[in-house]
Amino acid sequence: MLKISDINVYYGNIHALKGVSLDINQGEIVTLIGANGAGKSTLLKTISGLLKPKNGEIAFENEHVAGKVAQAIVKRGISQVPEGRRVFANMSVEENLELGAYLRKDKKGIKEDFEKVYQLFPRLYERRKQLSGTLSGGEQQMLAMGRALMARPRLLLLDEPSMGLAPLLVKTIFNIIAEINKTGTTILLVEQNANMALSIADRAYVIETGKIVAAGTAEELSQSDQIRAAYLGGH
Amino acid sequence: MTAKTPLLKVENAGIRFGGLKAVSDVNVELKQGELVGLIGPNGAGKTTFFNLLTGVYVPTEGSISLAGEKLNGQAPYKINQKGISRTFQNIRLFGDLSVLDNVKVAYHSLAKHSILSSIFRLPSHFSGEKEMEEKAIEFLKIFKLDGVMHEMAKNLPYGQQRRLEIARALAANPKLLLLDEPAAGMNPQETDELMNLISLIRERFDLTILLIEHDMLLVMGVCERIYVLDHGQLIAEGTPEQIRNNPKVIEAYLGEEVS
Amino acid sequence: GCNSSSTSSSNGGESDKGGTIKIGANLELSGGVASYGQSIKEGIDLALEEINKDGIDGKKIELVPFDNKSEAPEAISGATKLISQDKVVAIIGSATSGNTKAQIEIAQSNKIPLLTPSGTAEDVTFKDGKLNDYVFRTCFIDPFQGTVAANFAFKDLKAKTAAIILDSASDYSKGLAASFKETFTKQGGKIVKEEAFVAKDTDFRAQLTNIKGAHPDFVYVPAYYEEVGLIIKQGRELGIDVTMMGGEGWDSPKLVELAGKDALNNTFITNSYSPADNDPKVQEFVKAFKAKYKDKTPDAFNALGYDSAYFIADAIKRAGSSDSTKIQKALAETNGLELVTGKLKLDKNHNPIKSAVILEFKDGEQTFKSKVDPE
Amino acid sequence: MNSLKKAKGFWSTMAVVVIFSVVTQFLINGGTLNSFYVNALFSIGINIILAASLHLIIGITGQFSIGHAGFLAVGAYASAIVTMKLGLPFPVAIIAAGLAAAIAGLIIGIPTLRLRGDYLAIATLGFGEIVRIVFLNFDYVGGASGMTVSHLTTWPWLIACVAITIVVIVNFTNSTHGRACISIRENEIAADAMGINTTFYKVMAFVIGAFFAGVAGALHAHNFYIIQPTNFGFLKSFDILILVVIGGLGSMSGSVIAAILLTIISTFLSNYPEVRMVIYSLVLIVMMLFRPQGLMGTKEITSFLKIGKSAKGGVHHDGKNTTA
Amino acid sequence: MEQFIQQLVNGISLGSIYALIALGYTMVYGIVKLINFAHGDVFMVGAFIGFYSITILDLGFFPALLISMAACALFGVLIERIAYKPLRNATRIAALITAIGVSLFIEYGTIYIRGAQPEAYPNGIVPLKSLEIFGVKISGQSILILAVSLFLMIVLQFIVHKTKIGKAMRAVSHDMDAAKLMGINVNNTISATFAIGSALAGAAGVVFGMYYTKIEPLMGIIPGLKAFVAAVLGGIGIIPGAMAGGLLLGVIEALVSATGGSLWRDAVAFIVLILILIFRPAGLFGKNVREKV
Ligand SMILES: Nc1ncnc2c1ncn2[C@@H]1O[C@H](COP(=O)(O)OP(=O)(O)OP(=O)(O)O)[C@@H](O)[C@H]1O
Ligand SMILES: Nc1ncnc2c1ncn2[C@@H]1O[C@H](COP(=O)(O)OP(=O)(O)OP(=O)(O)O)[C@@H](O)[C@H]1O
Ligand SMILES: [Mg+2]
Ligand SMILES: [Mg+2]
Repeated sequence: MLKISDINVYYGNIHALKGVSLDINQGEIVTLIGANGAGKSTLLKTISGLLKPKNGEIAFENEHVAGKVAQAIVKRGISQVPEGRRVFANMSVEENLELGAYLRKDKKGIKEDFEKVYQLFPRLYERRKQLSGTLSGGEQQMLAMGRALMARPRLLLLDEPSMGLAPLLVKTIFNIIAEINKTGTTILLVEQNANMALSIADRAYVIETGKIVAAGTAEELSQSDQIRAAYLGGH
Repeated sequence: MTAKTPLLKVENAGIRFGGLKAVSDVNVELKQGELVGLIGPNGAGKTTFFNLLTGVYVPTEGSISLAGEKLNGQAPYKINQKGISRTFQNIRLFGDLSVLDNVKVAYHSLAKHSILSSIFRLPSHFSGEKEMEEKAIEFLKIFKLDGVMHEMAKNLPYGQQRRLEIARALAANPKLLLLDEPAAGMNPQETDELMNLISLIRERFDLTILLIEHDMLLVMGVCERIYVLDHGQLIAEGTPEQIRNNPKVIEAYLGEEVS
Repeated sequence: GCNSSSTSSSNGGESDKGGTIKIGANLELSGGVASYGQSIKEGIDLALEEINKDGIDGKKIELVPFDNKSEAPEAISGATKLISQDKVVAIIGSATSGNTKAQIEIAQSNKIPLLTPSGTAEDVTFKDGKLNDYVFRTCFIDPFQGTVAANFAFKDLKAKTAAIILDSASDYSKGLAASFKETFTKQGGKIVKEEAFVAKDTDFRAQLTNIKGAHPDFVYVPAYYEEVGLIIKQGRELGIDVTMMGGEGWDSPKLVELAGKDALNNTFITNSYSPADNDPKVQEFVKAFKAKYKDKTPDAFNALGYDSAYFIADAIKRAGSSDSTKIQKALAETNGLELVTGKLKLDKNHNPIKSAVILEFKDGEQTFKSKVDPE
Repeated sequence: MNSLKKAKGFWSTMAVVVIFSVVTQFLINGGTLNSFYVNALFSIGINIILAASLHLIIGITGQFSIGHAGFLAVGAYASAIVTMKLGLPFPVAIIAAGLAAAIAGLIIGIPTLRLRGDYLAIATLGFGEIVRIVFLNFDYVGGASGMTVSHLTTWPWLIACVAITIVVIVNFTNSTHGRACISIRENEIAADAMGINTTFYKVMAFVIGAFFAGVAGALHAHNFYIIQPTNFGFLKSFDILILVVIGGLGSMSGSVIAAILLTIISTFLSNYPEVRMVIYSLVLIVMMLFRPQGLMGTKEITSFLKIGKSAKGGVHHDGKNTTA
Repeated sequence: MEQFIQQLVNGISLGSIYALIALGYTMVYGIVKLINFAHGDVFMVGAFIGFYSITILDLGFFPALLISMAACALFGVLIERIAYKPLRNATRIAALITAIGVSLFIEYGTIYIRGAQPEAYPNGIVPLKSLEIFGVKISGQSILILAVSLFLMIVLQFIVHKTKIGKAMRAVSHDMDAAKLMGINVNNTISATFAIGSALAGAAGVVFGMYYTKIEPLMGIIPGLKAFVAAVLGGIGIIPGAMAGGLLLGVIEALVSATGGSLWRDAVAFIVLILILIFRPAGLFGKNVREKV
């Protein structure tokens, strides 16, 4: 579904992604793990069109999207839940969700999706008139996911959805991710919390200082000693 | 201080934001040298509680005292000078200052040279600055940051920024150190290192530490006691063992099983 | 814009070489009162074009313009530049008394004549009992016009009470108002209201409402046309129907457009020049000006700029030299020079003695009312 | 960093300044420099003081102040009163000007305790306008027509004031007190939490900055023969602000270089009065488009010459404190 | 009493003009976070375009108003694309300096092209009678201006809060990257903001010309500054705030002038501004949200 081949991304002089290649198949959950500053967010931003790769190819459903502007990419069915939630703090929950469906014209479909999102996150329904800036961290994360779902994406990019969340909420969020996946949405999940991520993913990639250093099924990787030592902690 | 008076005593403290009681009726006591955890769901009021302790917000009810001295209504910088120092949940370094200068800023209130002595470059300026520099480098060494001391803080990788925040907080020579999610955004490996560091500085500086964290491995691993906040109120207090098995905490925060 | 044909030069050669004589123009070409400076420059450019047709004893006058941005510090650096860099033999400028005063010390110490076309404050040429011998002006000084207006209001219009609205940022306006007030009260009239505004204001309704409340027989408005136009328009709208009067600052075709013909009825001005004047000298000027500037009718600043250039040219001619001290002497001795703004003679304080005319606006046209000679 | 080395650098800089000023004085006396250039030189000096003093407030402390002309005005009028009305000597006038402006700085420092960003900007702008209007209505100093002032600003006075301003501000900046100010700019909440008395340092920055703007006012008044309220409007404040930003926010040498460069450009453009302002505005726009961080960015000239230590400069790119 | 009411009426008329300019100001300001100092100059350009439409093209008031609004919208977009867009990631203070540069450029560009002399709007383009109630004169024009500003305020408030483009504007204003991820075209949204804001400035220019007659190249400076003050007074980015701020400023000025303090007028206005800000640091309508720590 998504095929990334040999992309290089720079921030000025900083070479953030060095020849990264990666594939995602329809219906999968793929996770990308790596330390701080490895380039995970950079990769997601590049897929979404917020950053332009210097070279290399990104193909989404066999169409070239590398270097296209974000809105064109969103339109093709890729949505991102950005790192740190980035909800529109000065707008209500409802308005945030409306903006998620910004490019869509089908009023009926939008209405359906509103209901779907509220079903997935009943909390959001309770708070639909509240300014999103005043939500708690977990609620904001739910909103960010709901907002991305409003675009009816076929590929959902999640950037550290568990960051800063209470253990209970982390579990909830991961359950929801699995649920979203079941409804047919393909997922690329970036996580620090590698244990959790590997537990729900089909396949995984490991990224280190801008390079993919390992890839395989989730199971394979969680068994690898090297990976365990570096990312899964000594416990 | 006598063994009787706790270092920090918070009685019935609370604050409202409009209609919202973000923190209410909280009682906390920390003894000299303790390492205590503060946990609770998102939005429970943990950070807000830190803000009350450090004077960022003025409590609308209750009282806070450090070593017997009341702190309510004092300006944040005064509270810092009296001995409470903190880190922030969302990192707040002085981005365009060097790592070394970040630490020196925190050491500022301990410096003795006046503005005039600096303007006229009197001897006290040079000796004062020299002392600051030596002290600051000492702190950075503990945190293994001396190698990057001339880098601008904003250019550090995330993990080092977190450590620098702690180093900076320590440079203000606090009696009580407040850490707000120091392990956020760290992978398990880095979290391990952080745990060791926290234990180390407690020993070395004879500190009392209050720590907010969502990483249960860390909290349960280092804390002697834990307070649990939910909806602005304390719902539990006890040893890690007690907390782990407290049904209220499990329901509100932990979920069924914890590793 | 500024259809200046002359260009500046900074090579600082001697003025005599190549048969040109350099004079500077230190004017407000940008900034707050740019419109005055630009009008003056248009007048100067036209005059120099005419003068340079034959030249002065074969020499042409070259104008070196300088933009003082309507600021005194800039005016000073302008005067310094014109004198030390461009080596001009005399300076025309500036439009306002303040910017002119800023240059006095430089002009005096360098012995370069400084001629302001429109700086009317008394102490420009004569201050603290001392004559600034290198400083001259082409325009009236303030007191004379105010006196003429007061006499006219009290004696001819039989006004017993008067109100004044003045521009407190302008020496010119304050000077006129002061002399009007003095004469009017001396005659037995009463000033029932004094209001002030600051140049560039656009809304005068608050002050005018106060004036209306005082029910004066007569309103004196010693200010420049840009504000006067609005004052008259807004005053009439608020129902102030009595006679209004002002000085040559009113004189611009723009005034009629701003105030509107109807509102302008029952208003008078004292002036030394009027484009409607049948004097052939004036008509010739108006014709030439219109030809050069796309049919624009010249206003008082245009005329004063034009006259200032002739004033200096005449002095250079009589001095028979481009030596600044000689030009200064010739300027001081000017007597009976025929200019657009009247016959020019200087008194001992370097102030022009010109007769004033009183004009009345009728349906937007200036009509001659009477002529007053200075005592 | 050893202090001896620093002191050496300091004295050698001073020596350069003294030699430069003596040579220039000879050139002036000898008439090699005609008075037009001398005038430009004086303007440059005054602008350097203004830029340096505003640099302390905006560049270092991060307080977005756009009423600097107000302090300039206070200094100009105070000094003019001292020399012209009271007949006291010029040095007294310079000090009086600085003190009067510093008091004004103290007053305007007070709203800064509550206002941030744009709200502070508009309050300082308002303050500048209030000062101007007060002088406009104050007949003792000539009201709108202003005050005539004798020419007392001489080259030695000017160069001495410029040198003192730079030394004091640089010394202040490169000390724990300067770092305290920078920490306020970088993150006020964190600075407060780290024990910095933010109120004190914000007001202090205003007071010191205003003091030197006042000194510049004294030099200005006694250089230009006349002072009028119209010379101190908000556009003048913008002119000073432009120097600081074009130089590079947070860079002292940038402010100085910008003051020199822009004054020269402006002087040069006076040869082309018709297009002067059009070109000047284009220069501004183009400079900002191509170097939005200013000429020097956040660096100091010393970091190129490797004299002192690295720059103290820099302003947050999300611009929380120095918001425009 | 009669005089007092007359002064109040004077103040409200003056204030509606400030409000009209402030509306566009505050909108651009609220969304792009840029103090667009050139706004006052777009207002001036609008006044001139209206003037030439009326005198040269011989159009009536309303066609002239529309032409001016359209032209200014285009002009505003052009300014944004050329001068501000490249600075989107720079400090806001850099953008402010550019805005000052643009402002000077428009002012002196206009002077270079047509000179500094003023122009007078023809009288009676809008034949409105003035009312007289108990001796208080209310000109028809001032009622028209007040009505126009109120109407535009409501329209603007509706656009920003209820329409899709308005929501996109607010999203862009809060977080540009997140807005891009929603599929919002940030460039077009910002252009739309400038177009609407500048069209309002253009409208204000024509209305100003009609009401005050005199227009000149530097006419935008003071009203621009006053409108900025009004916008801040009401709370940056808050549309009804700009309206209230403008009216308040106008009334203060009129009352100060009426009590004989016309020379202190601006000083009093600024003192009131500073006092209000001290007690309400985010303006009259602004919520003083403290940064969450
Ligand atoms: N805007 C930027 N300018 C310059 N460098 C950047 C920028 N954003 C990221 N980088 C650098 O690019 C590299 C990759 O960063 P990225 O944010 O992709 O890491 P990450 O894997 O998402 O880390 P984290 O776990 O902290 O989110 C890092 O070295 C980072 O410092
Ligand atoms: N300045 C403020 N104004 C209004 N509400 C606030 C403010 N600060 C905090 N709150 C509210 O108080 C509650 C507690 O917030 P707080 O940040 O203390 O939570 P927390 O326990 O630290 O959560 P997390 O674990 O997500 O950091 C939240 O509902 C928050 O929205
Ligand atoms: Mg990341
Ligand atoms: Mg928190």
